[in-house]
Amino acid sequence: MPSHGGATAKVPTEAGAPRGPDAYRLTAGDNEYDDGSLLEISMGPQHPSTHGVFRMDVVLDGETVVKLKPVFGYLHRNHEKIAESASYLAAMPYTDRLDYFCSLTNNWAYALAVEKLAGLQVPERAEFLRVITAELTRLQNHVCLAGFLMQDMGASGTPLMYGFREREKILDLFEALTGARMMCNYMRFGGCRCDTPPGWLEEVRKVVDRFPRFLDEFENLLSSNEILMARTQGIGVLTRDLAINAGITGPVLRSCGVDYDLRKVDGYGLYPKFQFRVPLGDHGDTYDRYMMRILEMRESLGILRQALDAIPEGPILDPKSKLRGFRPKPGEAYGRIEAPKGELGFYLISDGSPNPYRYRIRPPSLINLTVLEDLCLGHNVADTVTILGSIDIVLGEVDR
Amino acid sequence: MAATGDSAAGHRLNLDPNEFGTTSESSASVETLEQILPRMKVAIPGVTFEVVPNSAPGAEPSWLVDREHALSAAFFLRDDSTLRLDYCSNVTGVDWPERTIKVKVRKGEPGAEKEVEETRVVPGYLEVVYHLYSMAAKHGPVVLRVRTPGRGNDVSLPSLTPVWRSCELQEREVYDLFGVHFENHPDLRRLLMWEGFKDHPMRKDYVPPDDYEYEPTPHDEILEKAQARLARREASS
Amino acid sequence: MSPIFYFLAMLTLGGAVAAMSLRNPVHCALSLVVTFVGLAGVYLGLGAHFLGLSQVLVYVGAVAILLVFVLLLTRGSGKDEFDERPDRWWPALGVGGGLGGVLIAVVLAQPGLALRTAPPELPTVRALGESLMTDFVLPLQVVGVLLTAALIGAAVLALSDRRRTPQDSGPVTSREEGETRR
Amino acid sequence: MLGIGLIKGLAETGRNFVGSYLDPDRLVTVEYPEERLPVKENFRQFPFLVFDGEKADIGLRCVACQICEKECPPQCIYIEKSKDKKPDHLGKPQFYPAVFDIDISVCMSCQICVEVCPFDAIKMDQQFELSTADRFRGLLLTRDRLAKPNSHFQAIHPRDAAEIDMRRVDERAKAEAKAKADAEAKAKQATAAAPGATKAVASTPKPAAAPANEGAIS
Amino acid sequence: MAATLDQLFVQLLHGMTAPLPEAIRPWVALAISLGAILAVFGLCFGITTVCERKAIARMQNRLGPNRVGPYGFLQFAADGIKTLTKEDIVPRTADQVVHFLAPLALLVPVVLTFLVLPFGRNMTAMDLEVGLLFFFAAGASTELAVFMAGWSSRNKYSLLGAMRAIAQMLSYELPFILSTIGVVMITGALSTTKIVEAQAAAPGEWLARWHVFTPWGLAAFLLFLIAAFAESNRSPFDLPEGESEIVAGYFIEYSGFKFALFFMAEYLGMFSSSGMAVTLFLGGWTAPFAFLDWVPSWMWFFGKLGVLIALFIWVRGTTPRLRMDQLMDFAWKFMLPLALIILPTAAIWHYAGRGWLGWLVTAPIVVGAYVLLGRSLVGRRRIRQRSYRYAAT
Repeated sequence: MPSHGGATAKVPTEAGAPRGPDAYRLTAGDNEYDDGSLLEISMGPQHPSTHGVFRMDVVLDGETVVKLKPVFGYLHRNHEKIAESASYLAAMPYTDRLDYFCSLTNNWAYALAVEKLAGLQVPERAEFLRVITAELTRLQNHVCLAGFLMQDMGASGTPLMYGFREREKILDLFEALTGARMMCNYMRFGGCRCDTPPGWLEEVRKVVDRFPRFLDEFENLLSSNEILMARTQGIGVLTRDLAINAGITGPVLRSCGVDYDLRKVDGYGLYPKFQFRVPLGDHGDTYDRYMMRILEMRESLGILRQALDAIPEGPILDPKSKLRGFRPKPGEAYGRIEAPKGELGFYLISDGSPNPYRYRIRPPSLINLTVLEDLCLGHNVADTVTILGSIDIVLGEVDR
Repeated sequence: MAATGDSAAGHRLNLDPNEFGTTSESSASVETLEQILPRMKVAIPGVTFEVVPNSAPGAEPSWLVDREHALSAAFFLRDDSTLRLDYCSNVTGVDWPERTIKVKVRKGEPGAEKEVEETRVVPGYLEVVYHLYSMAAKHGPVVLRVRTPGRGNDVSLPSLTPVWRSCELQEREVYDLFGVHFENHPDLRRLLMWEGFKDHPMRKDYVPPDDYEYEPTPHDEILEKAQARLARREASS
Repeated sequence: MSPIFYFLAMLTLGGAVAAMSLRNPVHCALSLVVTFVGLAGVYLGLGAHFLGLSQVLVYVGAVAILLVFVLLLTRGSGKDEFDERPDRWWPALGVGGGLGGVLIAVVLAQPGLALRTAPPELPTVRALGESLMTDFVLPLQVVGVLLTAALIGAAVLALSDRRRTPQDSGPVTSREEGETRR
Repeated sequence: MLGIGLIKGLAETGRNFVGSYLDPDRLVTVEYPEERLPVKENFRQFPFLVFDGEKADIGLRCVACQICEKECPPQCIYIEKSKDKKPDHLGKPQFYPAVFDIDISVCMSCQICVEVCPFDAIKMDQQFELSTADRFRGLLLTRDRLAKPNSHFQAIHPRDAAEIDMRRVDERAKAEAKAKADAEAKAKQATAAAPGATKAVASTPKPAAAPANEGAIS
Repeated sequence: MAATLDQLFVQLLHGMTAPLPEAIRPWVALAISLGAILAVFGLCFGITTVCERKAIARMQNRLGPNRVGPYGFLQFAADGIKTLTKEDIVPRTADQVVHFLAPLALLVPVVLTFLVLPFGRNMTAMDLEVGLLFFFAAGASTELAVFMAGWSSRNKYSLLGAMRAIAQMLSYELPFILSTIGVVMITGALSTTKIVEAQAAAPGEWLARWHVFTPWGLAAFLLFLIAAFAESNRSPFDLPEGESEIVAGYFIEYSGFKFALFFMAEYLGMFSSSGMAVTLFLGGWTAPFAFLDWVPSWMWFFGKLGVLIALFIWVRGTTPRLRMDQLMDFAWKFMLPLALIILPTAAIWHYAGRGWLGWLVTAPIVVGAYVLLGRSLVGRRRIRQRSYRYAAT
């Protein structure tokens, strides 16, 4: 326990406790438990279910995990440095590539931070378009997550393909609106890049109307499946205190019963105007994390319906914003949104030049991985894979 | 199945035109530093707190705390019953290299002062910024800054991982990319760069090496550098 | 005495010799399997189908696997080879040779061994079963009880060993894990 | 419980199996080389340079201002300015790109070059079948390969193109009107200065930009 | 005509071996049968892989392979050529000899199991008195091959896979065998031919006496089928090769044709277990209804086999995978007790007769055992559906 002065410095709570040095020993060879019965395997960076080039150094006793160390950086490209040497606008397409499933929410978080920095106002129609695209993004992200989770459980791709089938329709919408399916690069500081093509909103409505049918199908297939329940219930339980202390955000946080959804808390964009509920779990296990996503999708559909009913005509870009020669005044801003994976924040420091002086991304995927080892210890190799899948990481964002 | 009904279908958006167009910022406000400081002075004797202003329109000021008392201040902020900043959202480093600024100073005899431009050297330092929120009270952010004395050898700061586990990976990242040494961090290893990497790439004076794997493209200075390097290597061997 | 018999005999003996002489214990176990298979082949060649197939089912399907399991579970990883020749091979040779001698003597003492050219009429499986269930029902039950007791004993031993790594009682935090293992 | 969930799952996959033959909504696969979806109007692939008229080297709208080169996030554009100048559609003498290369192995199709271009000279193409065996030169689009006529732009982005063409016609009309006014003013001056030379001034040729402009609305 | 077609292959074999001397005739017949089995089931293997890919694709709303040959049905030929021409990579640290022998040691016993399957009337390659035992003996020896593959590769994943495979196959061997004992008790024979003949419709009856039409038989059939899923490492019991966890399990270090052999052995194992399930419970080559007797017997066998294979594929397209400890629990705490309960139930059926009395006595026993065992298995883990709350806004 590190020493810290001061009278009020209490003994840290259970969750916040610094873990003993043993918890940070690296390999089987390093520790005193190694009597030859432990097996150290390196899962990744080439492994089918690490969701990219992620590596876990796992020490096993039989098949029980006794130590697990995540290893990062295989996809590191120093996005922050690249953005600091380019103009504010030029960083926007790079944000697409952070969490490449959710480029539109990434755009939004960055745009929000810059708008805070430069004091830009977003026109109403643009705000509606942002809500619509963000909720569509949430749908397709959660759908894929559920599919990948089942894939990690060995479901030979069927749920994944159903998820991808629906995602395909949403990506078609993105393509019609933004010109690209995944790397949308749609939002601009103070609005959006272009208005909707004719008939686009009707297409969105069609997809939204069809979606519940798909969700019912998906739940028929899986949510009451005995194997799924046996594989996920009671597995990887995250306690409430640990989740808060470790900065876990998004559905993973809410699965342990913490009511913290930035759409409600910060009320950014137009979210205070919409009626939706925040589902909460009570167990914090893999099943709850999975169900959070399913329930959130239903709420997202509600938001989409309300937004489609109420979207007004109007401009889509703040007239004060400019594409060329954008130089915010010196200052700093931290903008954060509820991305599908958790709190995505952008912290910008401007020194008055066309390039950001400091450009920092708060990646939900990386920080949610803080508790990976805590969740996995004592479980099986097979559970490690599902726990990782239920945390929902994208390596583009973890390694940046 | 639980909650399969589509609840939001019935709701319709309140279409009051006056309500639109106002972006609501985080509503719950945190106490100002003036309100907190007396309590804190009692709790942590000798702590110095300073407000760093922020001229951006959002105007979130940040609090600079001295590094000796940073850990106790962090515990105070987390455990104080009104603040309850139980959630550390973001940890980041900022590199402020040594810079010369020109200041206008009045000089000369009193009465016959002249405005003279002087160059002054501001010593460089590394800064770590913590964005704190409260999940319990749903307020925030409180921006906490800690600075190192310099950028050279004295780059250690207390780790706040004992207070917030969320700092664990982020402080590792700051260590990796900025070279801030966090004392008492349980696992201070490089996060993104590989072990054995020498420099800290996010520092402003970082010079990228010319021998990393390149994609040979036309009109590429990296290619030229790499080719020059190859030529040198061939010449020497 | 057909060529098949000689082939099977070679296989059996070769496997046995390999099992004794190879240096890698897993190789030895696998050679032993060859012996089992050869022996089963001899039984089948004699027309004792039930015995031969039981030999395969029990020895190849279960006993050999057990051997292999034991080899892998009891030895530390990475040490696959026997490092030195065993010192006490003399007494081993003595005991083995003695046992072999007794067996050979018993076989040779059978009257009219050389006269048997055709195999005798073997009992059918039905006959085997009937005699097991009527004449030998008590020995059968005794053996059954013995094996069950052994099985339960093994399970009890294994359970007491496994108590330190709980499976379903939720996750263990790293700290607890460290303490229990320290 | 007790297997009912599994049976429900089996029924669901069974329904999808049958449904994939009956319901076109379920089978979303497009058998690409034989079957093609209509390309969406907003779809973007790699940039191209728009030229007016028939000939690329005359009608290229690009004036080599190099804004796109500076703004390009992955720095995949390389421009060399020309030494001489050519008149643009308004008749103003402008530079033109002597070299204009886009390395599409680096380009990430972000469309920022299009947005920052003040001359509507660079637009996003929808040609996506660009595979080549030559990894380096095959993926380097030079000026000649990049230049495409305005009719192509009109074909792939009709709404955008119509708007831009309208604007350009207006601009040109204004410029012509201005030139005419200038010319008239000049003529007046000239007549005022030398009344005998009126005829010669009246037959002054139109601004030199005119021939380059014929293809603007085709 | 029907009779000729029924005995077509038997006559063909007879015609081929008739000119040969008496001494070697059975051996040659056996060799020819083996060749025919290899050819037929090799082709079945190829077609099944294509059909499986296409069926699962359709379940997933995709098209599946459709480029090679008509509707993609020659895909297996392309795959075969690909695996044959691929480089065979053996890890440097692998145990070369064992690594080489493992795929052979796996394939040979699997092929041997086909020898005792009755594909049609008089169409058993080796009509042993102890045919069932032969089947299990040959099946049991595949475990060792799996171990050889996993151990000799010197890969931690393959070792984990091999240990999983052995534990799984040993555990499921018990219900696999026990579920057949009831059939043996009722028919009083270990010979597969006799078991099939016992299930034919008696003269005057319209419905065949398939064992699956009895309460104990249905339960035993399901147990046998589940154990067959586990024995052939098919989803949801594909843990030994669970690609999302241990990459490919015991054959992770195999490439090229050796990999294809493993693949083939898995499918052949699936065929032979399905064939045995058909033989034991679905009446082998007999027709379900007496009036359908004119259909050639081997068509019935292969038709039933096809149905079971389709079931295998369907299940694979649907279920996620179990975990190791759950797999073990399921084998030892559910399947084994149920199989043991089915045994006396079969005896009761034998004495209570085929009428309503038998149904009345045995059906409740089977259903009750199923419900009780299932509840205890699920209840102890506290697995249930949950309801969720929403944050107060």
